[in-house]
Amino acid sequence: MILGQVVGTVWATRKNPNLERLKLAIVRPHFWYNPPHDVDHLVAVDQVGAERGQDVLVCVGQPGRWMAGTSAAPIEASIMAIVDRVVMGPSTEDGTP
Amino acid sequence: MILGKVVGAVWGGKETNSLENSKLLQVQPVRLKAPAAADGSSPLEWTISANGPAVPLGSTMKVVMDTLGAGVGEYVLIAHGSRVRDLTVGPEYPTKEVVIAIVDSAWIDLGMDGG
Amino acid sequence: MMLGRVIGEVWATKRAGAFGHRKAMLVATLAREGDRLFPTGEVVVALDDIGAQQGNVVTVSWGSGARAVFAPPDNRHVLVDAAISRIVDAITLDESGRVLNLQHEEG
Amino acid sequence: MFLGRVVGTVWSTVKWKGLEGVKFLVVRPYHLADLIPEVSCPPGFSSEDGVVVADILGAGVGEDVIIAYGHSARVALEPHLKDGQLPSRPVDAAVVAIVDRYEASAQPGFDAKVKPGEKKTRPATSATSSRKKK
Repeated sequence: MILGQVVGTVWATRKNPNLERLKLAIVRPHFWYNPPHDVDHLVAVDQVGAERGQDVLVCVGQPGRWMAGTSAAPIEASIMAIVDRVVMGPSTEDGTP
Repeated sequence: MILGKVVGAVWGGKETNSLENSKLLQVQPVRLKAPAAADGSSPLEWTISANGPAVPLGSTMKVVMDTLGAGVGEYVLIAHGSRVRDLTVGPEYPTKEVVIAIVDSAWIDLGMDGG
Repeated sequence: MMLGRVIGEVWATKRAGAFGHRKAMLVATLAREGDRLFPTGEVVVALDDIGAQQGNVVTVSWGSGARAVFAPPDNRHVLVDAAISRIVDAITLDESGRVLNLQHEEG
Repeated sequence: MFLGRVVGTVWSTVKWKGLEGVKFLVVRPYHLADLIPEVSCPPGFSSEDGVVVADILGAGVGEDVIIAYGHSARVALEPHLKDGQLPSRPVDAAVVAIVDRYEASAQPGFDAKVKPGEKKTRPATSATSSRKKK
């Protein structure tokens, strides 16, 4: 999953029918995650009712389509969890964050 | 998909039999860049296959499998992925990038793209 | 599958899908040069079912591979795309059998 | 999936069968800085120059769109597919929605460089940038 923060919302009426009634959030990733496209933000379907400013976990691929009920839904990324707390250890000797 | 210009065909007698009778093209990815209009007039339309202006994008050339008979000098659209390969040339071919369209012309709005 | 190092932990109570009791760990993926492991800069969150600790070097499985860690791959209630599949104790570095031992710094 | 702006069109008559009726658009992906000027993105993200995407929704030049890659792109071109049915159009990127409006703003919150156990917050900036459709 991708750890990120909800920073915005997108409204669209002309869209694939399998996206009806789904909330689309703009997510700023907290880390680089080797995205399939070299883009520094994400649009994800919000499956758990995350609010702007909350840290979330974004899941890529089939799980989001399962949540939407059909593999025919063009959903590449979905918010699957709202993060309460992140604890990071001391950065190790090889400079990992 | 990636837009690219066919800059060569890659021939070879000795090859893995899963490449037999398949045509490999050397393609230079390009970025559409409208020529600066003298008066900065409205977006230009040009036939890209007539050597229209295109800025090479990145250094790495791609070698892709031709499926539509694209020739050197033509522009093509390349799609990537094993599923795309399976849907076009078939899973037995050792490639993940195939030509899915030969470009007739392309147009970019000078104002929109910020050059 | 990728090599990674556990660098943190993520708590998420409100979540879709059966994480169950499992923890979500922050993992920095690693590349290797000779006998040195170094971070690629990529950081992901992987679900952990085998008790990986802070600092452990692990393998991370993706997509359907991740779901296979928990249940049959077409299991539709495990909603994850990355999972820790092994805690790595050592890596054999070359044909002579030289081994890079990985002490697991506790949290 | 990500936000981008349609900046051009690519025409093609000789194309893979099954792609009739599919338009090809040149899309320039947005960067976080385009959406929220004062927010920086984590290191490592490079800038993608422009990508050609398939479209059946009829997005026009100048419109903001949401782009998806891979399987999501292929099912976007076949909205009538049933669950479990596999798409058959050989594309790897497509428009899944034409944006009416989006809103984005900087948020206080978690900062990547956090000392153990402590969650740092960034000062909130209230500037909200939003784009109405022209």
